[in-house]
Amino acid sequence: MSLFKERQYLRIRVDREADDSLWMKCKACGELVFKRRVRENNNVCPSCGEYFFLTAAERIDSLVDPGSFEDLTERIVTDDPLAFVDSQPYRERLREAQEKTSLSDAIVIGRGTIEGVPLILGVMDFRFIGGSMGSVMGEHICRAMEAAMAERRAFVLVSSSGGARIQEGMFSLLQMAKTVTVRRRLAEAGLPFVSVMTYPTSGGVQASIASLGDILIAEKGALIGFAGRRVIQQTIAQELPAHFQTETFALERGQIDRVVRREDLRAELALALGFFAGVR
Amino acid sequence: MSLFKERQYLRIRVDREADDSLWMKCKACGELVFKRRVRENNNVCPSCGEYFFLTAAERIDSLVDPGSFEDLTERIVTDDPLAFVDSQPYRERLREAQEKTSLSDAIVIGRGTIEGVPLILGVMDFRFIGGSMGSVMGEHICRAMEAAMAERRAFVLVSSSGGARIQEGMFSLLQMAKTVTVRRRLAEAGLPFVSVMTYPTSGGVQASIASLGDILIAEKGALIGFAGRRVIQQTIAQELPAHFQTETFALERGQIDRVVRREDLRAELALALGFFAGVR
Amino acid sequence: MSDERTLDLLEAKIEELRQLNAVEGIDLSKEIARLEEKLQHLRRKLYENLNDWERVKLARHPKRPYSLDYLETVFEGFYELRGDRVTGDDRALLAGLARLDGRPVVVLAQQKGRTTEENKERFFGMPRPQGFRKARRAIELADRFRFPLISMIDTPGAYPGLEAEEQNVGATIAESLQAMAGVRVPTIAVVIGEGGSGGALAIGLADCIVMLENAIFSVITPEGAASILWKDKDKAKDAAAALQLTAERLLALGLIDGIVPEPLGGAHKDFGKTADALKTEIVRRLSELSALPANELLARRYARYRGIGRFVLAPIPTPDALPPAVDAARN
Amino acid sequence: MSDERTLDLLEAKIEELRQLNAVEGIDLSKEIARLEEKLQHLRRKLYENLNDWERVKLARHPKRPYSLDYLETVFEGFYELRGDRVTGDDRALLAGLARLDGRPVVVLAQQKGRTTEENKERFFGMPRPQGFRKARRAIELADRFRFPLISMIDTPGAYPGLEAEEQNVGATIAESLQAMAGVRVPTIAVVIGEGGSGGALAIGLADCIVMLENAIFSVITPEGAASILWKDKDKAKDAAAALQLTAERLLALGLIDGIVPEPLGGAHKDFGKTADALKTEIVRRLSELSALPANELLARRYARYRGIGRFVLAPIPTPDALPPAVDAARN
Ligand SMILES: [Zn+2]
Ligand SMILES: [Zn+2]
Repeated sequence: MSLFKERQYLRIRVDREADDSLWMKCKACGELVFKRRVRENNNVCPSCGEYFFLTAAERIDSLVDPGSFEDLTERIVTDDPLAFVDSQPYRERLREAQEKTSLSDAIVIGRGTIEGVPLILGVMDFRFIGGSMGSVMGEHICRAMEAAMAERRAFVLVSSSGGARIQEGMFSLLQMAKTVTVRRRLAEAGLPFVSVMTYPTSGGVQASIASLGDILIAEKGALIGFAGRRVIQQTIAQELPAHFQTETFALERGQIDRVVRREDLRAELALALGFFAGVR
Repeated sequence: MSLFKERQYLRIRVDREADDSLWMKCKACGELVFKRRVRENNNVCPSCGEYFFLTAAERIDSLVDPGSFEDLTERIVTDDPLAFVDSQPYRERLREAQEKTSLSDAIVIGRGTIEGVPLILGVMDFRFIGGSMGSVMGEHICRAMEAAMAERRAFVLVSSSGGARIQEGMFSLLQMAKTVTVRRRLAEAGLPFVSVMTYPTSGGVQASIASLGDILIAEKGALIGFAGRRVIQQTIAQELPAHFQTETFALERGQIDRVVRREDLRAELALALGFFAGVR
Repeated sequence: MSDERTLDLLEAKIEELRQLNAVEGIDLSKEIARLEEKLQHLRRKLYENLNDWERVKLARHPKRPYSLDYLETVFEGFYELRGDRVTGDDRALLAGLARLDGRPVVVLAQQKGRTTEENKERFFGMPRPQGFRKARRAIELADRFRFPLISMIDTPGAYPGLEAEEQNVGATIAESLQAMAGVRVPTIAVVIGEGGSGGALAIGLADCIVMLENAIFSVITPEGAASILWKDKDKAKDAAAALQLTAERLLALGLIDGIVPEPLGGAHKDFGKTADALKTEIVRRLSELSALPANELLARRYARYRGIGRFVLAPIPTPDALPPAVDAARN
Repeated sequence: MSDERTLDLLEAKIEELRQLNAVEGIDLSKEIARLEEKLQHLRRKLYENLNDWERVKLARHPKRPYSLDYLETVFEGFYELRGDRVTGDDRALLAGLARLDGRPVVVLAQQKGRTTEENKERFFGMPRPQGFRKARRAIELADRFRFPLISMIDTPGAYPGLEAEEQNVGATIAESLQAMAGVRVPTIAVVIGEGGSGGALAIGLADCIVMLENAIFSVITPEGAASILWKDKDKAKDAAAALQLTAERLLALGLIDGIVPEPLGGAHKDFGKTADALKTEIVRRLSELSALPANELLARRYARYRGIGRFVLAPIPTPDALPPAVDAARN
């Protein structure tokens, strides 16, 4: 088990070392910023405050108590049941994503503690084919909830997903049904589920598991919605407000409980989970 | 029991004979119409189709199978716990209403059948202090639901009420809590409740029992809403659409299942209740 | 209560003298003591034996502590949960988790605004359908995790408006009531200010209802009753008396369970003391209710609300003098 | 399927000859028989072995029978229940009670429009949040009274628009799914035309999913997939094949339970026959499911959806060549 923990951190390190320049240019403010400072700052631009994507490993690092995380992400991969080929074979696309991220698919699950409160954590990784949900992500989300039930822990899911994994066709769509079915059992078991929505939480993920948290927390800068801005404009040519599907839009419309800055998310989760510490 | 049934019909007759002119002028079209024709036509103007109020007895007559109705309205009256006096003592107001209607309060409950389907029926009478809900009406609604549970019958409530009986103060307000509490038990017992909303179903009645039917049917010409047009305009001086709180307004906004003409209500209830005939 | 300002002035004067006393070294302590005695006397005269209309004005007093004040003192760590998951988030009816004496609870809290700006946001404390839907959601959360539920009531009533009616405000009140009727945890409602009609009751169907001494709870505002029944808005004072809307009267009528005393002049005269008294009361009530198993709790709640109503068996004389055989029909 | 018009023309000509035959007394029966043979041959050639894209076009065919057509034939006495009790009534997703072979059931039915007017009302069969909330309400009704639930799926997908997003359409789909996951009655979903994405699945999480022979069920429209994955809208045909969205393929993949055959050329060529076949199928499936006690039904449903997914254990080569010890972590 100790080997395993080490591996997890190794994986993160590998990923970080893959960047070979020391500086990066912020897309938002245009400043040249020192990469290490960005990383130390939770991938927030030290100059303008813009949030950059966190990898799953970085997100986990930013949330759990140091050394507490045990990876439960079994290295399963889709068997490509449709033998899908678009501009590129799906298997190739998968291999590229796996090589880029050192992940088997777009989610990492595991157990850990946040300020001492035990939980099962799932974190999506947007780099992996847009964080899309296919058979493997659906399976991991279910296994995470099953672990939460077996160990009487809270479940926290950090979403970052464009929606369905088109290349898995109906297998992908049905992951909505699958995760919702298991989520129902989690509720029956009386265990809390906190859903954290980040940029982006959309499509099939938003229309299933991510929206069914007992508490819904949006990270500042999140995008929350079902149909994308482009799809809506293409289909019905509708004018959309500037803050459409932002966390502010969602909060105003009663869709989420709270908006939290990235640097406060850890404390926020500790606070939220603390209320449920006695219910198990 | 047969005496009892007779009395019910007697009561209706008395009420009808109280009118001493043969003709009436329709408020809507201005036509002079023969009263008996109006009555035979379910209190619908034979000239323009305008609906006039139905007394509870007339409504019951128009719905149940002839001879099937057994009155369960125990002759209880409020003991005027606040000893309320406004421009007139409440006791006096009550006595006048009782004399005018031959009812003890603003509702009649009983058992009967509609096209052979057994049910417990409650019908409000708007003539009695605007069909307002005080202790007695709340009690009768609860007793009706209890009878439905005891006899495994469906419950149908025909509402016609301006809301709370102000003269009974908090006793009146709390009838909302009382009826809702018993309604919940009716649901747990698996018995169907069809709520029929007529002109008007408003205030505390709309904000409690009347809105909690398994099926909500509005009679054509109904008024359905919580706060009255005048209250809204006095409080916030808001422009209101012409069809505000009409059955069409409610249907468009998803507040009711169906709109039914008065002459079709009997068949409608038989149809609706028919689906539940096997669930008991 | 127009004498209230005189009292405030006197109070300020005493404070000035006290500062003078300290700074200049002149001994004014005797004079101050005498003035304080006088002040206390005037206070008693003004605030003891308030009539019902004065209570109404006290319940609506602009300085009166609101829900958020109690949330910060009676409870710890209010963790707000926002939104109805449907169309919006109501700022006149708040919901969230909090701790009471260390124990997690779900709180529903009606909140008025202090400033014009805030009142615009909070619709003067009048909840809209969004608020009642949020309440129902919070009640379901309490049920799922067995958190006790505490409601703080302080509203003139549900917001009357087109948008509210469009979103079926009546039905949202009914559904909040139904959720409260069935929630399998102890529930306590506290009327801290104005308990206005259905909008207040929506979160008030509880195992225990307590009121602050100067709070009111009524089926309609005195002004509304005056305008409907007396056809004269200026009869609000008469209506206030007729409606029996004070804590004292409602306790006497058996409709509430307890009264939390306030300092002379109202809760705002000594907020700390009021909050302490309220906390003691809620903690005590909750500990009593928590001792009951859920099914007994629900059975008691059922019996309580099923039993509300005052009536007598009384055959009515009708023109054709029917025999008083009605009661037999039920046997 | 541009040859479809030729076939229609030939069919019309045969009918004309038949009438001539009858009226004038001229014997054309041999010629007619020969033409009919020819027609049948051409039909087979055209409709047998349809490719996936042709199926898509058939599933969306403007003459294809819609839910209301089946409601009038497969079911008796559809008693519509309208409204979500919140903001409106969706006309693209209908709900109500009906009888199936005399037995009361709850029906959910996605409904496209035939005319421009009707399509405006029904948003081209794309349900809005109002529809999914109504679905949830109807599912709860089915649960409360133990009515079996039958869904008829026929939608391009949920309506994409500002108002839908404002009313949290994604969450309404999630909640409809969750209600279907837990409803304690047999549930059957029938895809009669287009099964478009989450908007279709929202009422499709059933104990048994059957599809009409020419219906489709897909995670995304072929056009959408083409535009996203091929960056070329004209690749819809390729996308249709790649997505494996036909009844036949989905049955082979084990994701649906059965296929109801259609007449050559599609359900609209012989609606009566299609409806009969569909009714027989639903009645048979329902009678099988009804034999199961509720807890077993729910356990089977749970196992079915929990088990959906295709993956293998396969350690991935990583730059630092980690040992394939991952599976051990779960033991
Ligand atoms: Zn920047
Ligand atoms: Zn007329």
